Amino acid sequence: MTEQQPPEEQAAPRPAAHRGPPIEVAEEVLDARGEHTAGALRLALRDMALESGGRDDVPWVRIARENLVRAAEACVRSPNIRMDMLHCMFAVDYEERIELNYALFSLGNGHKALLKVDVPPDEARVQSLTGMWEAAGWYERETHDLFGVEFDGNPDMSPLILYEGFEGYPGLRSFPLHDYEEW
Amino acid sequence: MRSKPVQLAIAVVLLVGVGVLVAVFTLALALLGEPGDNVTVLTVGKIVIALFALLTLITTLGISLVWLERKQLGRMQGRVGPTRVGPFGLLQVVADGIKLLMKEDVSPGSSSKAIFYVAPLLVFVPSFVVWLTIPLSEDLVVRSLDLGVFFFIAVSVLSIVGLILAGWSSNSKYAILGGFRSAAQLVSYEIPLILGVLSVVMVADSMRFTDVVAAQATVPYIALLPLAFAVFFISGLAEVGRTPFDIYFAESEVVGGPFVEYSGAHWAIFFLAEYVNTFVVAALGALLFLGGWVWPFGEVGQVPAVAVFLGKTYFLAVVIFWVRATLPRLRIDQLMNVGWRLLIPLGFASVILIAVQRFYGWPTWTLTVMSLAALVLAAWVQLRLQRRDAVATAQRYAQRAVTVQPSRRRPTPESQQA
Amino acid sequence: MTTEQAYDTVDMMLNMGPQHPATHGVFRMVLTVDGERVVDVTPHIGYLHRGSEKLAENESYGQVVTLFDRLDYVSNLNNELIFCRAAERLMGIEPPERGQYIRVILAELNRLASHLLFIGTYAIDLGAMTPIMYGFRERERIQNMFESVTGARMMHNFIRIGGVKEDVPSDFVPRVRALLDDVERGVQECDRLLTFNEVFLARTRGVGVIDLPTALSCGLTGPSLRASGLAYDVRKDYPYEVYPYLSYKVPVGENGDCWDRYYMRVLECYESLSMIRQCLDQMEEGPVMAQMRRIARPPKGEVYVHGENPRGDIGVFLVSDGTDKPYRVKVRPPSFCNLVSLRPMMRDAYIADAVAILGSLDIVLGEVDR
Amino acid sequence: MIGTIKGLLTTARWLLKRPVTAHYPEQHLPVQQRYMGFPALLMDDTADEPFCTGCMVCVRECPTQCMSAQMHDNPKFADGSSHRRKIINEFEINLNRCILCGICVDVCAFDAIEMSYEHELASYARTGSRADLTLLLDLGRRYMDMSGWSPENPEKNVAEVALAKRAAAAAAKAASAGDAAATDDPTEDGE
Repeated sequence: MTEQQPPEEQAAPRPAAHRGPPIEVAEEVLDARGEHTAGALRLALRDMALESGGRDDVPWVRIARENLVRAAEACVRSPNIRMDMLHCMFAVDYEERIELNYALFSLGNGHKALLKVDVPPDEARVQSLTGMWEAAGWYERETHDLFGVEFDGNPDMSPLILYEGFEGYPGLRSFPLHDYEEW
Repeated sequence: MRSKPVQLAIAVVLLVGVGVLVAVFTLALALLGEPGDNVTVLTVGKIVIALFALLTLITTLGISLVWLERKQLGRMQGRVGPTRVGPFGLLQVVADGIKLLMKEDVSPGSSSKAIFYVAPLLVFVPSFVVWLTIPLSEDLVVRSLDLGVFFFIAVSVLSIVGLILAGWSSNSKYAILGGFRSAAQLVSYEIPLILGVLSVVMVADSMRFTDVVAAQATVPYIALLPLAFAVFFISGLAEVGRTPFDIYFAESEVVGGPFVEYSGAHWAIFFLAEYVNTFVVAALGALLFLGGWVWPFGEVGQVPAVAVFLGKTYFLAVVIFWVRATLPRLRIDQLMNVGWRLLIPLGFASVILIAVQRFYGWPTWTLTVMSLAALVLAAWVQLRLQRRDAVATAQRYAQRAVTVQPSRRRPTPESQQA
Repeated sequence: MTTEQAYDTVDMMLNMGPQHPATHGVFRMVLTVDGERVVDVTPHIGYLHRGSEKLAENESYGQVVTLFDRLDYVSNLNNELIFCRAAERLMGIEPPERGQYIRVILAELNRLASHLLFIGTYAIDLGAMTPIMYGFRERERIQNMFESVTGARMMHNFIRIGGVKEDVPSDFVPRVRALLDDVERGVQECDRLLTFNEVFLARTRGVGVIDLPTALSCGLTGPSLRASGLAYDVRKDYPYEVYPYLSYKVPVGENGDCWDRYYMRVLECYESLSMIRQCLDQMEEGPVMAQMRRIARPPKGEVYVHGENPRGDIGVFLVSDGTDKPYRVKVRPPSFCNLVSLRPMMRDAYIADAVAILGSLDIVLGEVDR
Repeated sequence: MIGTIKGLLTTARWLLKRPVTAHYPEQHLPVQQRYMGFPALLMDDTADEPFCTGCMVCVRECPTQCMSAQMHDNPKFADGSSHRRKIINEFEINLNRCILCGICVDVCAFDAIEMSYEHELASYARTGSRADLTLLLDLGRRYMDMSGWSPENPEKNVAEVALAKRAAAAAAKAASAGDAAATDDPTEDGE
């Protein structure tokens, strides 16, 4: 629709949208803010962290699933982290493992971090974090609906976004998208 | 869109139609005869015809209000309101009525059918019967009773029964909630309404509508009794369930309340009753407080008198719709608070003020002064308790807002060159 | 002996929704009521679940933008912006400055439109029928503006990975300035009609109070959280795009009641107006799209990005496996998380309050259910 | 009290103002210049055939898979009145599925598809929203008339220009006594 624009706009060179050279892969690096958070996290979770990394201002720490509640408590209690908000919780299906991500925010101290827990798909079961954050309840129900992860200790695990009696876990990669017949 | 001449022609037809209606009404009054007449087939026939004429008139007045409300609300909201059917959409309501009559009449399977179908009539009949005593002008009245005001109040209360039965028989949760709400609301607001009317009756010394109007030949009672008018008008709004007191059929809460399960013609009767009631309250306000047909011209001929009265009535109706366009609705407990803690004390204050004035024989202007003083006091209390706090909070929020300064400077051309 | 014991009353379950005028779409809450009092509330969602996140795994990055349009369908451009930011972060590109300005202007205009809609629908929840007309009138003007810029009134697909689709029309700046003056009048009109109205105050002040710790625990964000007294705004705390160049105010409440939540949004309308004016002043000529390959193919990696939507804090978690389709897209929809706080807010509420509280959260079901 | 009075005055003020309503069937709001209505196919008047060669890029890129296309050999290429080897044979858009995202326009290399100004295509039949080639070309014709559309890359896509260019190249080659090789052709095989 360039033709409809007035002539002076036509004269301006069109932004070379589709012609630029491929961009170099950005390194996964933490900025100063992220390093600060990562340092505090390392301190709080030193005996639990299996692996860590991060990008920009969101560091992540992978922990074993037995340690989940302990790690979450450490994140909440540790005075220089104090993650007061469970910003989001979600699962990623890597087929051989389901990765649960807990996005923890500290609005008071300005920290953001991801807590990662791997669960095997055939025995997807972790402790619930509803005791720490009320918000966890709905996230866990959603994750249970879509990925079939069981959360021990969640008082209400009824389906949240699927109906009762829905078979299968549509969030999984193995769930067929197109050749799925609902009725 | 039709052409201008056609529109004008339809408008003329409609005007003539209203004239014919009033004429038929007058004729019906003549036909009705006196209560002492011997009952013959002829008198019964006459009465039936007269009742039909009355019904037609009232229905027309009711649906004229529907049109007025839609048009007025539209204009107040920057819309146009109905425009399609008839000139200025005047026939829109007729079209709606036809549509409603032709719709399938659905009732819930588990409803109590008999009560369910009788309830709309119980709501409509009182609003129809009160017209027996409401005069359109000096002579244009079915029965000018000595206790006309009393008759009106006694009969209009009956419609509550219909609302409760509608809510009860629908066997629906929203309907029963609405029914309970309507019971609580209408019974509560009868009292301030009566107190407001009582003030007028005390000053006019009569319960006959024509006497009350005649007593306002020089000064309308709204100037004399602003407090009583305020109490009467607010509780009148509540009586007919207009915003901000429309809680018993609040769409966003109980989805139509007692009417939620009704459809088709039965719903249309509720709808009509609602607007006829609105008209009745407006007419009552015009009669009791705005001087009916006498003021501002004094006594005039029959037709201008009707016009003056209708004009005042429609004016009050416009005010009612104006309030609807502006205010949100109250909550049930707040509604009760307004009724029992504000309006009833004010109503009693009005009655006591008048009693004192009558007892000591003070000049009538003292009534105005005392009434206004009571009103101002109530307003002052409200401003102090509620508004000042809210405004202070808002100002505090405006000050407390965290100011964010640009954390980065935009690179200016100079800095880029440097 | 209480009345309940004397009369052996039972609580009534009142099913509000999914077809109820006040539930803003297909939201259903089962109220347990004792007369007019709400004893408990159970929200039910999922009636509009379209599986957007799953669909996104089978669409290319460019196509996913259209899915994001349809999440929060009253603030589409904000949604597009957050996804494009996530993809850009993954690819390590930054859009040119003019592109960022256009994005911010459009996002703030969209915020205005969304808040105007909120004011209107909230008023109609409470029974006032005029503000929605005034709000919609101004929103229509904003949407006309969108139409002249993006070509669509609601589903724009205008913000692309790397910038925006095309430059704004040549008369954009004067038109937006005129539009802002109109909209400011419209906001003032709604403000005058509603904010200090006695009935409105009675219905909203002290209703649906939520304190800050509970709000944080429930994940409440956006104006609703700020109404509870915490000045958390992503634009302020984690500035993105050209927000760091702007000066503005973040309104903060105290009581965390419905009136505060409403008033925060009214104040934000004025702030958005001022932000757009600053952007118009600062914007310069230049390209609007970064240099990138035609088909976005981010390197392997994952990124969690969040931004300020009209309804709260929207987050996007994007996993790329190096192909042209995302491996996993997860949206953290603000309305979904705000709904968690419905139950604590509903303590000691009336049925009428339930409507007021739900309205004050300003949920959009397209986003709640995805 | 004061708030209510202010509100009453605000609503009363609108009684005197003009309503903002547009009377829809009589009065249509003007469509903005960039308005994206339903997609339409455009005609190359110089060769009297659509620009579209049926390359299937839009079909593949459509997020809702609302399009289908089929190409065939262009008879006009044989007689030399067109430079397109392949031409669209059947094209169908299910307008019920179309979400007006404009991606098809972005990816088209032939200026063949545009988002037209059409937005009132309601029909009584469910199949009424299936737009076939004829309808799409009609819509495109209307769009071209309304907007004064002209192709973005005429030297590549308009038959007249392309043929003239090719003829010029052939003439130049003939002048330089070289063998006329096949010029680069913009069409590509679909499917």
